[in-house]
Amino acid sequence: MPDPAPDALPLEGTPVRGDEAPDQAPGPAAEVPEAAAVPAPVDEAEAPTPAAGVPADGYQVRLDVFEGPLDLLLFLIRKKKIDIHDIPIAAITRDYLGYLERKTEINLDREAEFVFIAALLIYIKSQMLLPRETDLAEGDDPRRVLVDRLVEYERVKAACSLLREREDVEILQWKRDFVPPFHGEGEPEPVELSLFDLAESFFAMMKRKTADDTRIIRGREVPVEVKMKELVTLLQARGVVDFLEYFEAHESLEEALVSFFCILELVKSRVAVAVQDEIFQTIRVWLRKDPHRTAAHE
Amino acid sequence: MNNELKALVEALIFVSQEPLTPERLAAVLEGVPAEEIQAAVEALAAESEAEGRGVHIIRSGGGWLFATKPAHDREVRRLLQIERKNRLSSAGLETLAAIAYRQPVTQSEISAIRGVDSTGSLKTLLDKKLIKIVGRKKAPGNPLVYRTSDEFLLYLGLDSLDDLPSEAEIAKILEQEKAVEA
Amino acid sequence: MNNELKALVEALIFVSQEPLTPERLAAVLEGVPAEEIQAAVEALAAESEAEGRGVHIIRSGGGWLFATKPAHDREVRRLLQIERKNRLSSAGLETLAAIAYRQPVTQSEISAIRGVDSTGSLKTLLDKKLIKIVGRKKAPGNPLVYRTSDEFLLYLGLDSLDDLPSEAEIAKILEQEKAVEA
Repeated sequence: MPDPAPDALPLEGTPVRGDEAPDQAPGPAAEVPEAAAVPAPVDEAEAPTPAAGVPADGYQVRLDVFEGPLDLLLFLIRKKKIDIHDIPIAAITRDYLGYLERKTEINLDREAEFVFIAALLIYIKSQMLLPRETDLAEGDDPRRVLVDRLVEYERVKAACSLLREREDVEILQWKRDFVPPFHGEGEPEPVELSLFDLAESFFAMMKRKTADDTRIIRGREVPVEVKMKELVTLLQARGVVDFLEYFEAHESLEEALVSFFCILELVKSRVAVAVQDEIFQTIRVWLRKDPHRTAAHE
Repeated sequence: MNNELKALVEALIFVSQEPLTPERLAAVLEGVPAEEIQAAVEALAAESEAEGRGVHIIRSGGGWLFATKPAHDREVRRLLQIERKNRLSSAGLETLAAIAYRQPVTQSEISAIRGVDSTGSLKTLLDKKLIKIVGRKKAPGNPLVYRTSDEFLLYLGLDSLDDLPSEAEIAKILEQEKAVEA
Repeated sequence: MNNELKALVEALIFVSQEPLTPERLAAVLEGVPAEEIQAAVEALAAESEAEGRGVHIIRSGGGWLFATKPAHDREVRRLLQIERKNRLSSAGLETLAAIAYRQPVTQSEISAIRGVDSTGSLKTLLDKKLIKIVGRKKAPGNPLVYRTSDEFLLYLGLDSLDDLPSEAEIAKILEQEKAVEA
């Protein structure tokens, strides 16, 4: 599976330091951290800049440096050494908006998420500016909703850096993924059942079937006489024909249907016999002129 | 004896999906003299025969491989039997999916959806109690009609069949992947 | 130490198709006291860490399993002719962490934690079988609910969800980050 965001930074690969701009990885995120994250010296006052060799399309690259708006906010908060529980909303909002305005190109999908947080910041700022008679109780702080999200996101990111360390060790240890000896009889290729597999499998089948059905329309015309001869020849050669197997071997539904009617015709005119032995089996067809088989099944 | 080489050789024999030939070993360990490799494998094989070891390195099929010792055959089989109970083949999964989304269905309807005969899978699913027979269809041949069981819902943590992911939901997840890859 | 038991346990861990849980071991070795089994596994695991051994027994995903040691990654890949394994993308890992700590969760809850739409990452994680859909939430729209899978534990070498980095470990990382700033 290719890395879905090869140009995104493996920020969690190394501890993120507030005064250090996230740096563009030289290779794909698949690299081990020692190789992937050699921090480039960055001016402390500067926002993250793309490393050399990265197309300088400004905003695109800059925003891609961050996993999302919360990541950007955390970066700004740390850069200013701000206490996350006492964010000067006006200043942070200015920084944040300043960041968004540097864009030269807009990716609408990502833009919406960054703009949503901008709107939240402005809303909080407006709430803070409302004149109040008494000081706010802690729980009523309009910043609360944002702070809670930032604290949670900060914890997830910190956990990521620990999980990344584990991943880096585990990825180097090879477990056997093939079935070991002594498998005996049973089902090949064991697969564990999951709801997603189940649903995906069904809709994939339906797609496959729709594709098959589409082909039908373009199927060649098959004259009944030709098919009838083909079928009789096959029955003579093989003795017994599995109906379902025969039916499904046809390229188009039209051809299959013609065969089906041929079989019905043969049975009706008592040239052939069709029998379903058991509930779990398909219909087997054979020619009546084979006296041995006819006797055995009538 | 070169411990590092021995360890390396053991790792390679372990991950190899077929008996590891001296040629393959030499190719991977380029630069290491053949006699040294040979000595390392033989030392490993000898050590693996010690008491207290249940897996030994044997020469078979033109190369080296790990195998359990014959003495443990009975327990090994017992374990594999326990483990196999929780598994479902991909054919079983497809059949189960067809029944889940199209129930009540007959065997031939399932086979038509899958494009292959599903008789064997039906038996497996019945055995595992993931599906049940609910009657016969009033149609030529009166075929049996299948439905998923309560255990099926329980197994997937669903309250009802209405909770099965819809085509739109799956399509959304699948489309997203294309967008990311594009 | 009971050599015979040790050998038997080694054979069972070797053939098991998934991490061999203490429960399964006990079921196969009926009659053997749990402490004896435990002691045998631990002795085996310790011995497998010795120099000169390239395959060790580790505890991961709720049970015991064989794995090669990290030092031999390069040669193993050369033998199997495969590229270095890809790490998860940052987005994928973040999504996975959010699910791991907040499970059971819905797509919109995950997206809220991350501040970005996470549908694409969910698909990637589902494909890699690191997460699974476990049902639906009784809430407007009945959204699908996600959990991490057993594969997830194995992927990160965790024995259970209790092995996830603790609040204290996370707090320590955050402290370190602040210390660097100051």
